[in-house]
Amino acid sequence: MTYSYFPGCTLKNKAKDLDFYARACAKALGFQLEEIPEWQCCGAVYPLASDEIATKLSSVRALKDAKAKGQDLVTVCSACHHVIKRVNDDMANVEEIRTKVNNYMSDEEPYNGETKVLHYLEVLRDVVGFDAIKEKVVNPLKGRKIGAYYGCMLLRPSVTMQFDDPENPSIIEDFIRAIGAEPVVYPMRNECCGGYISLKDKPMAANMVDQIMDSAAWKGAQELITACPLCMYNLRNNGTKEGLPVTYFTELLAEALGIKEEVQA
Amino acid sequence: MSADAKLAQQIREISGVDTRKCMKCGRCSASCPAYNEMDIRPHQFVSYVQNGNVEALMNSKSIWKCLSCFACVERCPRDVKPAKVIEAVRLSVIRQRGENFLSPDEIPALLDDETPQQLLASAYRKYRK
Amino acid sequence: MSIEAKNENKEFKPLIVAFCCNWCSYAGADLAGSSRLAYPADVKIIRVPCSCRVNPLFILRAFQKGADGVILCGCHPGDCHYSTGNYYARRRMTLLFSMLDYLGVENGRTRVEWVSAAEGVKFSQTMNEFVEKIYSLGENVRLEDLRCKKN
Amino acid sequence: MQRIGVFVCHCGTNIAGTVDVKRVVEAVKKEPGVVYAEDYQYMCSEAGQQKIADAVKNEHLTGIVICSCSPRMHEGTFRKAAEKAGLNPYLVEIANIREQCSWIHKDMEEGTEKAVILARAAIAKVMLNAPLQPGESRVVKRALVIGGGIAGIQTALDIADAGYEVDIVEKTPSIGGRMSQLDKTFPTLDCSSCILTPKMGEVNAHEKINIYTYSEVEKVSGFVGDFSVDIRKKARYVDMDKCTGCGLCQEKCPSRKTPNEFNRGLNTRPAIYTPFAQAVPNVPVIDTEACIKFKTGKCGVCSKVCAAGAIDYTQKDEIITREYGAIVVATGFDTINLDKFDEYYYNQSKDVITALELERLMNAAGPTGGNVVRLSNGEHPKNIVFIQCVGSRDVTCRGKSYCSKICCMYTAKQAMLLKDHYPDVDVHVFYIDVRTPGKNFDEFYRRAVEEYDVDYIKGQVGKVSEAENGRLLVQGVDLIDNRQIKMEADLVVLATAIEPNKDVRKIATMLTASIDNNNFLTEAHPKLRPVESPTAGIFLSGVCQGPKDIPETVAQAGAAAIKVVGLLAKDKLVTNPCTAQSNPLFCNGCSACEKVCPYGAISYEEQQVMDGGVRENRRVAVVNSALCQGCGACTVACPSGAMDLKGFSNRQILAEVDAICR
Repeated sequence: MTYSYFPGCTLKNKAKDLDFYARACAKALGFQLEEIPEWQCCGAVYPLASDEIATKLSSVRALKDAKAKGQDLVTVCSACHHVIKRVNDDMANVEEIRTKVNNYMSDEEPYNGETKVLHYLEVLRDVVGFDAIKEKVVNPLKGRKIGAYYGCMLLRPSVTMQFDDPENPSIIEDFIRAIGAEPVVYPMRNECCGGYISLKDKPMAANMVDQIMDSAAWKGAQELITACPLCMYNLRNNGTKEGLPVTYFTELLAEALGIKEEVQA
Repeated sequence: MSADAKLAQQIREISGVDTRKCMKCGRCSASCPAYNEMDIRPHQFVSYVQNGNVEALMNSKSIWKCLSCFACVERCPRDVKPAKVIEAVRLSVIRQRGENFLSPDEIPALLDDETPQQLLASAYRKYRK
Repeated sequence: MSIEAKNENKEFKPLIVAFCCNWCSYAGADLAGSSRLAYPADVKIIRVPCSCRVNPLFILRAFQKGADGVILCGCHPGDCHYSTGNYYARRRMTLLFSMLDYLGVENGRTRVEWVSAAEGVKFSQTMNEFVEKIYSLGENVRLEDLRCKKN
Repeated sequence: MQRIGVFVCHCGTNIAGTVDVKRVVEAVKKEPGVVYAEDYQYMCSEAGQQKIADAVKNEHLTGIVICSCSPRMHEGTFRKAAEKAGLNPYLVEIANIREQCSWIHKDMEEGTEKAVILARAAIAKVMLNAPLQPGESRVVKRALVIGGGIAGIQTALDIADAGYEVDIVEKTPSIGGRMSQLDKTFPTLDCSSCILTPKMGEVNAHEKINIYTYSEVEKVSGFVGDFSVDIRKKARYVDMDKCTGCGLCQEKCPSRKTPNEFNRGLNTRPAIYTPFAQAVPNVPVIDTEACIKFKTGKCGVCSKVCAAGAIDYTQKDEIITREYGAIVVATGFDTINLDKFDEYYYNQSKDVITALELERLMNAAGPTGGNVVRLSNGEHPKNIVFIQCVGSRDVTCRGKSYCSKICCMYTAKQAMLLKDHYPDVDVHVFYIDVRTPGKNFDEFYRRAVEEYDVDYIKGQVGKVSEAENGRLLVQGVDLIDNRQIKMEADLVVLATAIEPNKDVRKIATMLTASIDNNNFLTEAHPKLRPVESPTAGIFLSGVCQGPKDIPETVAQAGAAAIKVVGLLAKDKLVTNPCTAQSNPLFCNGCSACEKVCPYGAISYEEQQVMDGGVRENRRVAVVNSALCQGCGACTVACPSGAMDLKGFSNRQILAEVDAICR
């Protein structure tokens, strides 16, 4: 199976490892990620206002490219996933946006939200299957107590994201089990970490990070994993105290599949 | 139509939110992780717009505190989407008053080695036009 | 509907016949009325006991006599007062409409819609949509009964 | 030669406001066949009807058209008026110029023009109307009540006390319903069992009432006055006649792990069980899914200990077919599933419970003997939080758009009882509005606040999670004080939305009774016929029609009963004469009509037909007018045009089409 792949700006830069591991693991698990040529930054936040069109175009271009190839579009970064999935939903269901975007792009074939947008984790769950992953794990992460940090963008709004139960998700916990570790469920795992205010309002972000870290530590987590480069940055850097270590889920997957060193090399 | 009413109408249009649907239950404010940082609270945004008092919202620091985490949208039993109202006010402030919350000059000081591109991209989207 | 279409048909007053089953849709139309949910006066309703009472001939006759659109409303699938009438109606109309399309009466001029007695809003919405559609299609070609053709 | 009279009603200004009635009168006078036309303020009034009668007599009318409100409103009235004046009631047609004209149009010109067209269509139709004679059908003097909760019990008792036989069909092993699960009732705080069990006993002992518990309605055919119903009596595996109700089998049964439905799964029950101690009938059933004997073939303990020899593993489901004149639906409600509301932590914590579960915890016969404890650790809760409107007034796909109506009152009741039993507890109630219309209801709620110090917080809860000390952490908002609250609690009680019993859709379909988008059964008229379904012979009792509390349910149950009695008291019913009929001359005996008839009203017989002077024996369709309900499916299926529907004939409808398209 080959997917169109939208890495996003951060994965080309500060979150290179999220990207490398994702690609390597895909290969190891038997699916291909074909990077969309000349993709443009998704904008990092979904344009909520109903009159914003220009800010949706980069997502639509990527979606159209995938449609032309007849591929599903896969993302790893939570923010990219959130933006592209919601724009795709607009193109499928919001007449006004669809018309304006298509008029603006004035291509011959209008885009009506045909492309299926998948997060890498959804591919693992729904296509590869966590049981199949378990079988391919050569280096199970036995004894490691890992807390899943979902954040907001993968889950909400659930009507559009359709990712998991927004209040009691389980996909990353199932993933943690598949790689041989023990998931730790803690109350703050789906609360916002305050990532994007961390540029201008460090104290507020710090407060939120501390709450998440405390909650996970109290439940016995020894480390956290995330899919979001912004959450990663915020959780790692902006707490007031020494928090739990945070890694990308793809890194642990590579480790369990026994390909981490290879990728690093 | 008075200037206030016009402004409120504009917020309704930009946000696509029908503020009349709100039944004032407060589940948005009960869910908001930024509640204590805000001077005007999520449920008040909806009712201020309904009452045509957008001026106060535009001067509120809450618009820079909302995290767009969609907890309010997720749990609203009336499908009102308060986050969209807040976003619309924020956009109005930026578009009309040109009041950018972030100036390029201050950016270098805000960066550190780890700052992801995503953070800058989103800050530009949220704080400037 | 495009702006051009609107101008073109400035004087066009469509004639629309709506067949409504007595139990659900006619009651839905009554509810639309008692809720004051407006729809254009171009729609004229004929009451039938059940959507399955509507003989394709009635619809052909309407088009023959100059109707620009015909809509058939019945109870929702599973809710028919007579258990299964609306299923028959659905099947018959599917065949009829494809035949009409072949004859040059576009698919947009015919419609089957399920409207319950509680769906005044839906009734009015449906009628508004349908009338708008007919406006966009413009005046209909008149079906002629060749048997009656002189010369 | 037809002589048609047209009567145009002003309906005050309801019609006359947007329809120029005088112009309608003038326009219809020009229609062929119309010999008389007039308008009047209120055509349905005594005086209006008199005008119709006078015109019928003076003008020798052969048909009349009333331009007025919907025929669903006053067709009956005008038919009666015509009949009084000596005109066959089926020579009346209504042009609906109110609901389908004046009320939806604002422009006088447009409204008038449309009213004239609608009148023309009705005139064209009435020209072809034929006098019809309604037939008669029998009334079976027995009623069926579906559901054995308080609604069904009260309806059955009232019908039986009037002297008619009643059968109750109840799905579970005992009658009693939701009310038997409640501890106390508002606003008087009398014990629910104490007032319900005597009624259950009364039903059981009543010579006119027959109870089928552990039974379900499987099939319904027929029509008002003459229904035939198949009832599936599920195998109990216990002989009802032999069992003495001693309870020893339940005590000794080794399979004890099944969640106890009656206690909302808060504890477990044996495989052979009665739902509760006061069950009626006091005869257990064997749950074959849990029974070791049924699963492995080995065990048989219940059989061994039963001194009466009542256990019978070979019992089979039994189908009973009974006839009824009337059917009452009293299927009640359940609380909604909370899987989509995980922010309240219900599925994650034992200490988050629904209000109905709290009823069981408060009840002396409940799983904790009436001790309200935290189910996670058995400890006595100190801080209790109630959350209102969980899933009610929720227009998203998660919840129900309506108000569940009973929650505000039972929450006040539970809060007060908790404070009464445990004076040391703190009780907080997060609410949107407190809705207490009802006699002594608001006073009751105020008592909770003013006498019992229950803390009512205007606001909602966003999230319930676990606190570090193992208690619950409730994050909510106080909208009056404008502050977000983070409060630790030991017990959280959810006022979960109620919804109609899951089976009601299936039952409504069998009965061809209409149902709304929320699965509540629809009444024939929301104000004036609240206990009747639009389908004749089907009546509604209790929450199946809409949320209501016990007093309302009992009142409606009585109202449904009197409607049933009114029907059963009749010796004969007048049938709808608008039935199908086949012209034997055109019928080719193809059976197309028979196949589409949902009532089995069409059969075939050999008939002698005179066709073009030739006498032939042919197989032709015959309609049984007592069974035909007049849907008309057969008329369209008929390829030769032999089948037609009286009152809605092909010619009549075509005439309407022509009149509209003129």
